[in-house]
Amino acid sequence: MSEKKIKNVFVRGAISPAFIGESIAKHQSKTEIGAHAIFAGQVRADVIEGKTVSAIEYTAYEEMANAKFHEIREATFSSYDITCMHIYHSLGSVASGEICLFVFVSSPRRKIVFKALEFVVEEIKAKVPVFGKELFEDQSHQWKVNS
Amino acid sequence: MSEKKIKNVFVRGAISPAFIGESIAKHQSKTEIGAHAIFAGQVRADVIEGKTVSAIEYTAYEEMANAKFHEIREATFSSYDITCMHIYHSLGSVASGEICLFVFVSSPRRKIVFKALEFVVEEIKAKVPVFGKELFEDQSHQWKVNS
Amino acid sequence: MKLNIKYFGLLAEITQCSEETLSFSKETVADLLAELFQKYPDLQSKDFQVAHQQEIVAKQTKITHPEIALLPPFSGG
Amino acid sequence: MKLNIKYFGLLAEITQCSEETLSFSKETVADLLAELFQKYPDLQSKDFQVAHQQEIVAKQTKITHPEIALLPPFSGG
Repeated sequence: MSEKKIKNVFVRGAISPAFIGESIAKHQSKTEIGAHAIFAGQVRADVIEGKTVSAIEYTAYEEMANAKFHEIREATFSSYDITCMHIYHSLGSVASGEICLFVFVSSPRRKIVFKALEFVVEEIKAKVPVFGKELFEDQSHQWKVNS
Repeated sequence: MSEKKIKNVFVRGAISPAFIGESIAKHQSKTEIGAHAIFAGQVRADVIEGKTVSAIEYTAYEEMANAKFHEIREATFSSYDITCMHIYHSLGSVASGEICLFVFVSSPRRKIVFKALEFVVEEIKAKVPVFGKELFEDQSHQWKVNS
Repeated sequence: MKLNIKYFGLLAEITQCSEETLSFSKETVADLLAELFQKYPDLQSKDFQVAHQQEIVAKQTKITHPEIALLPPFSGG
Repeated sequence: MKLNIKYFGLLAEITQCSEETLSFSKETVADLLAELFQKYPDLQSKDFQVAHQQEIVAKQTKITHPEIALLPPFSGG
């Protein structure tokens, strides 16, 4: 693991679309950037055995998760020529239709951002200990498993 | 070409980050969506023979360009299981640091959105008759060629 | 046949117009280009494609529609 | 050795606690799991990984650090 300071990727509750807009706006002074790619994960109102998911409640092994986010960040910078990258993940309850994951990569050149974005998201899904509890409208729940 | 109405993809001047945020917000009622992927093309302040690009002025063969955007849209919907897709491209002057292209695809599942996003952007670069004139700070210019 | 010819980008700088109407009595895109190269010699050295009725066509294509455009390399996005 | 064991998601529902301290006198992760399956028989049928000092480890790993976590399948994003 690198010596650099490990950031806290987690935010309480949903990530607002306005926050995503503001994050893009902050990059307008970085005029070496030619391409931004963004992934936003949104909570689906899946219907499971007749019951609809109304929210997902996220918990995480936070220290390990932030260390893993940091490793993913380092690996992405060393594999792809990107200018900057940001990751935010929700903790706590996120209603269906709301955003729970926001990944943002920027580079001078476009071809890189598609690859880097997919790499980051797949690495998060595979390596970061975050757990989603799908809450149904009748107050019952089940534990989500990524596909 | 399909019978569906051909939309106008072009907007005057830069695309604002706030508009991108608002576009995301409009999708929060579509609770079958699980993944959004966004591409934003930003004008780079490239330095060419000692002169810095201050803006790009975009012109287009608009009727043909909108027909091509429409064909790309139809091809994307028939190749990828996406819920919705939006494309906006600037015409006229866009300063360095500002956004000139905004592509937005959404799907129930994440793996599709990465592929669909890259497909749309590469198709636009290859097939849509849009022309960028790079304006330098000394009022001279050169015609941009995509790499 | 009357053709409406559009020029874009660098090409419009050479022709000094973005659009013109021309009488055309021959057959193919190549025939038209020969005429345009006479009128605008500087076009000859430039890289461009020809659109006929909003589709990119080959030089041997017969012109059947009045809408022709000369398109320099695309640089959208 | 005193171990601090954390449980997440479905596993914390089974153990009815998110964290506990346990005295451990054996060697490997497998040894620890044998003890935990005695204490919480329902854990045995569940799919999970073990993290030792915040890294996923194999069952034969020797425990050298007190920070252990039982992690059900990840479902971030």
